[in-house]
Amino acid sequence: MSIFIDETTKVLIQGITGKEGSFWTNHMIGCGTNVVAGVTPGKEGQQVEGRDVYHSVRRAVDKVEVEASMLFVPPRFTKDAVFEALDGGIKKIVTVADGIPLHDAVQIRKAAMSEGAMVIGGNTSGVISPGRAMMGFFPYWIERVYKQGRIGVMTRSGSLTNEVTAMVVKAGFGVSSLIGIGGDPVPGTRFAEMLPLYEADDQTDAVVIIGELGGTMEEECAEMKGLGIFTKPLVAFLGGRTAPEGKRMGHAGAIVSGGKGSVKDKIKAIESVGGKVAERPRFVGDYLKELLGDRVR
Amino acid sequence: MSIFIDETTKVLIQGITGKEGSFWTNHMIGCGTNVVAGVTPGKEGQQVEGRDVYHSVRRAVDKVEVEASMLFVPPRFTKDAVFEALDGGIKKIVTVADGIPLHDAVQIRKAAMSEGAMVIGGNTSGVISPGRAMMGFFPYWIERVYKQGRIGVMTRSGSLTNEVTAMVVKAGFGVSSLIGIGGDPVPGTRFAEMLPLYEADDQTDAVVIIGELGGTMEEECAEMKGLGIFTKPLVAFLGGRTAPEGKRMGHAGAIVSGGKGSVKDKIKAIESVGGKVAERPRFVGDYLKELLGDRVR
Amino acid sequence: MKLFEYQAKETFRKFGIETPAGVLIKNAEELSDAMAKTSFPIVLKSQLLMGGRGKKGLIRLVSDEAQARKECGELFDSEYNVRKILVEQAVDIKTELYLSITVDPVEAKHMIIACGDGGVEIETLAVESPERIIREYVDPDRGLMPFQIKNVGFSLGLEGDLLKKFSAVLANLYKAFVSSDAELIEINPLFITGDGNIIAGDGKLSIDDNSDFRQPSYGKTRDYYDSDAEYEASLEGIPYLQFDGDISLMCAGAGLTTTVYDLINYEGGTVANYLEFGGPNYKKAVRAMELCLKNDSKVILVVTFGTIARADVMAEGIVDAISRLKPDRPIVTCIRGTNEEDASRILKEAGLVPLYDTEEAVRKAVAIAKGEKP
Amino acid sequence: MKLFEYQAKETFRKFGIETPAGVLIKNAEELSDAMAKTSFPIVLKSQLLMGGRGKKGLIRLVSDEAQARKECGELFDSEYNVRKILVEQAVDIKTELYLSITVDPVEAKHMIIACGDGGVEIETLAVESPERIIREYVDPDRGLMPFQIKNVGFSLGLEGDLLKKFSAVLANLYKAFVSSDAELIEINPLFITGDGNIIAGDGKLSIDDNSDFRQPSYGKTRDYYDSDAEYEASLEGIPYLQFDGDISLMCAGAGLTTTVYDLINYEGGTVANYLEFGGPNYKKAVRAMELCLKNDSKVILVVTFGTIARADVMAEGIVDAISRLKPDRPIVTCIRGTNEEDASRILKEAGLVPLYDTEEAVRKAVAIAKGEKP
Repeated sequence: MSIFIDETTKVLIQGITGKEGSFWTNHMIGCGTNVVAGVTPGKEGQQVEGRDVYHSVRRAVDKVEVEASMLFVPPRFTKDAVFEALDGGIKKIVTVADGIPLHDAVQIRKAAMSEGAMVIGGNTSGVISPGRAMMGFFPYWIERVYKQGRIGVMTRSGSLTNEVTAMVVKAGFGVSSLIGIGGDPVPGTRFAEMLPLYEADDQTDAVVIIGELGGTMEEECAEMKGLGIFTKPLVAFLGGRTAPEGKRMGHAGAIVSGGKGSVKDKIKAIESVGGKVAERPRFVGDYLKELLGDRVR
Repeated sequence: MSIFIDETTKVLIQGITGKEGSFWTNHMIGCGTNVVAGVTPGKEGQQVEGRDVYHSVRRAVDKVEVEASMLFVPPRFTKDAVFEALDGGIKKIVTVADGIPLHDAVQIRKAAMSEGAMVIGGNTSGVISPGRAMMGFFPYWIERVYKQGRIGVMTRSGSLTNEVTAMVVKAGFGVSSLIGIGGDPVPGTRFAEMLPLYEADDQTDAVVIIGELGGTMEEECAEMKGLGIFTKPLVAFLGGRTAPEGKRMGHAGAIVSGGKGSVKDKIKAIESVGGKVAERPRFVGDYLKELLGDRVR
Repeated sequence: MKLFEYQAKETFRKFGIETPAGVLIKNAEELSDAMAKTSFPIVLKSQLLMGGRGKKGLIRLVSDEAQARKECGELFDSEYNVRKILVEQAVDIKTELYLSITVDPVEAKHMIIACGDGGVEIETLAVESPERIIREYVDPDRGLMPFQIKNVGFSLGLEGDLLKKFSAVLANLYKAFVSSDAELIEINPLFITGDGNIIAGDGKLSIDDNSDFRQPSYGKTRDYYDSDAEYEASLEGIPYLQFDGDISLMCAGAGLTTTVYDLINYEGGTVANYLEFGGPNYKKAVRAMELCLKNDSKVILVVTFGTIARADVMAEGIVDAISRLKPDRPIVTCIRGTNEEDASRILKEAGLVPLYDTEEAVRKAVAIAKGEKP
Repeated sequence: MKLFEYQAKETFRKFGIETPAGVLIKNAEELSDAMAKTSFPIVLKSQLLMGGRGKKGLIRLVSDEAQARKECGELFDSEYNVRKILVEQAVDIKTELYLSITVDPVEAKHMIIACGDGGVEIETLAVESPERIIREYVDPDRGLMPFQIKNVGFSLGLEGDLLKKFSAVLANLYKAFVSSDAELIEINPLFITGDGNIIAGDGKLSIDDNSDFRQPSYGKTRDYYDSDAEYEASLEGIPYLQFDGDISLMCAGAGLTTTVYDLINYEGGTVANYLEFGGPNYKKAVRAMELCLKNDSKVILVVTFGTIARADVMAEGIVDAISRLKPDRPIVTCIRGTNEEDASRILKEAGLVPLYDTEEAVRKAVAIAKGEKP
């Protein structure tokens, strides 16, 4: 399978009867996702897109095998919904909620870590393996962005991802699996934690990181590469190179303080282990060509 | 090594400068225990029995290698002391405190489980491998009870342990390791969780359980034996065979309700997997002779 | 410590759980006032800690004043120790549920137990129809999460407004459980009324004794105990159970005392009282013997095998108690453990015959109880 | 949301942490009353959110009334946006500590940071003397345990009564951190006074914006913002930063807007304002353009590449804004994403020239800003 999800992965939708939930359930199925059931408390017995709706995750997993859960749940109820998914034994969870309280996010990541699960998000578009499956909301019909191929993409952004990925496609490549870890200060999963999956994935030849100023996630990736845990070519694009110190520019997590989290530090870390850092989105495509040569794209 | 502790195990004493702590530290050393340091907040720089005292577990483990911790800490501070030991990376903890709040005990066991540690107690005399080491307070000088040998003993009681073990010794055997899991309703470690250690211990030929009415710990042992996880001879003595239903006789955990936890059920469970249940303390020795024959004692 | 129904219900109300309108009365005279504050039909509920009050006729539904006065008098004069009656407005019951929270010692979690069959004895149901019991385990560090409340509610078949109200009850009951350091908190039955309300019909609350220091004191009053002796023992912190046999136990260690109890039964003897003065009580020999002497027992049997509770201290205590209380019945002693040689000497000096084998001591006590000379 | 020192200190006091006696004044006239309630020496502390107030001369120690009046006037008239001054009793300081709590996104724990060097900038110390920084990680489910408080206290070299007082401060600060949904709570410096008390000398408290719904509202007032435009944008929920260059950004998506900001700098242009109206704000084109038009910028650059924020809706918004606001400066558009073909048509119909490549759009905007004809 591809990273995180492919067309066989059995996906549950929490909040399936809501406006967003039902709209994107339709699109996820359209993209190839194996949606097996949905959950909305109080709506058991209904169907959405031909899938049965259950009152709770526990009642759903009692009836249907589930491997991953997609949450369309308001931010203030996200912690409860994630814990409910974990309680149901689900180990892959994507939450797109934008506005999860910080202290909730800490508890979500804590719970995921202690239960050996992976929570992607919040504040993300989700996860997509173009042409195969997606959990989240991507305009997968825009071929110049979401073309199937052999480049892994990890990102903290939404629109910028479209911008950069379009350049990857323009350079003649396609995307194997794109993981949006989200723009929150405490994402459920960090870049570096995805790298071993990309390393093991025989459908991925190289990985592009779309990062930004603030935090230490890009440095952690460099460390993984330095340790030899990740050995494939790595290209990063980092927004905020010229951002003034101390201003909150970009996502909530994107603030440079006391010299830590600056793009300069990140560039140094990535280049020191043989990774490439593109100054402009366009250069990402150029570096991939340089690193992969005429390998099958 | 023997079960849980032997003369090489590096033991820390939390609450070492207290009256009980210092008195039994002296005896633990007398019994052969390798006491390496002690902790009492505010007393760093002092010594007890020639061992350095530190302010905190973290400061102790920074200086000295520690494998196990012995707590002489009042019941209401026990939760904090156990969590401190766990935080210090210590995986074997014995607490003798009698009167640990029930809800604290639940959190203690929960923490031990999630951190892969073993907490013995509370409300116990502790753990002893006669002639080698002890953590707790046993009158190890009474040879007709604490004689070194090859019988493992697990118990929920104090005085009754002396009574039963004296019978084991009287029958010509000795004790390899005696574990007092304690008489509280939620002990940190349960009988069944010790059985794999006794199974692996080449110094133990058979195990004696000193149980009582209430709870399901004896049934869990029977299950372990039924599953073949524990294969050595098993003899149980259970107090409360004639206890009237609904009365709290024995330890706090010892109440029979709704037919569950009765000694009758326990006897049935143990005998169904080939274990023996002694009606009187004296019979424990008889059964051991029967089961072990002329094996080296 | 087990609390009375009226106390459990006070706790429920404090945590926002509705109970029937009611008035607690301490004697038949107070009934008038209670009736003024309620309207018929009313329920007279004897406040006793024992189970099965309904079957024993200790709860009465009455529909007029004359009947109320008659039945109230009967209850206060009954063979049971009825010291308080809760006079409650009867409720228009549509269905009844069972709901409780306790701890699970294996999983190390809080355990919610619920069932659609209210009013049943849950232990009986656990044996007969275990599939009808709903369990939800709560991580003590995280606390009860909303999805878990919904899990219980949906399993009970609740929906809509009723689910909302039930969720509030369970959330509040959980708060009460944790805040009270409860061993058990139980609403059985939990009424669903004709007009769609949820009301606690009966309540059990048992507080962990080890958490006394952080709980409001309920005070140990005679009300909580079946006998004067049990009440007096509790004031001393001495575990004590009253029976009506011949042999008074005065032993140390919960397990050993229970074992001695068994051995007496095996040997054909009968027990007058279970008394355990080990652990922190091992210097309370005088008080312990006083309690034993209040019984019509024929012999006092002392069995100990102590570690910290030193044998010599025990022996001194016994000798001291004898010299102070001058007991009118023989005493059999079997005192072992730390410093047991000194103990033997002390006992002998006081004219006692120290034994060293528990079974021998038990046989001796049984023989004396049956008339043999000491 | 970052709070002012006086608000942080209000929170401290609410949670039982002592602060110096003080009075908040809003103008120089209120100083008399403040002086009546304190005694010299006093400290005049300008209430500003920026760091380094001391170095900028915005905190003044004064020892008599004349000096106080003079310096207070100077502060209110300074080049900074001083709208409130906290007049505080000076404290007899023996030593100073640093103490803060924040979250660690990697460990997913709360992180206590402490240091024996109070008053320093912790970020600077982290780079220069990392070994002097004490860290204690707290499991968010379990909360701060007493042993962890002691760990911090002993690491700071505290003992006896001082350790006890510090323990109370840290326990209370942790409660405040959790209860406030804080991103950061900081006491720097934490004074140890000559008479052995522990007092919060300065305070920072930053509340997580996502937790607004469960926090008391502090109200968005002009005080919190450096410029009118930033204040107005905040009322709309539009991320906005004021600069003084030529190009107004009106982009969607935090990452993309930041990237456009970079690209303008690479191309030799300058930015008048950072403005991001993606996500839930993508229909606020009119308000966004109004904000841009308040600047002296020479061109407005619109770059989007949206998914849910549909390109056609964006384009319609821009066209609508132009027809309403009749902007006096050229607008460069590069609108892509869902329904981008419709967007192009809409823009063209309104007489705009839709671009599809971000770099091209940036170059165009920079050229216009430098005088090229649109």
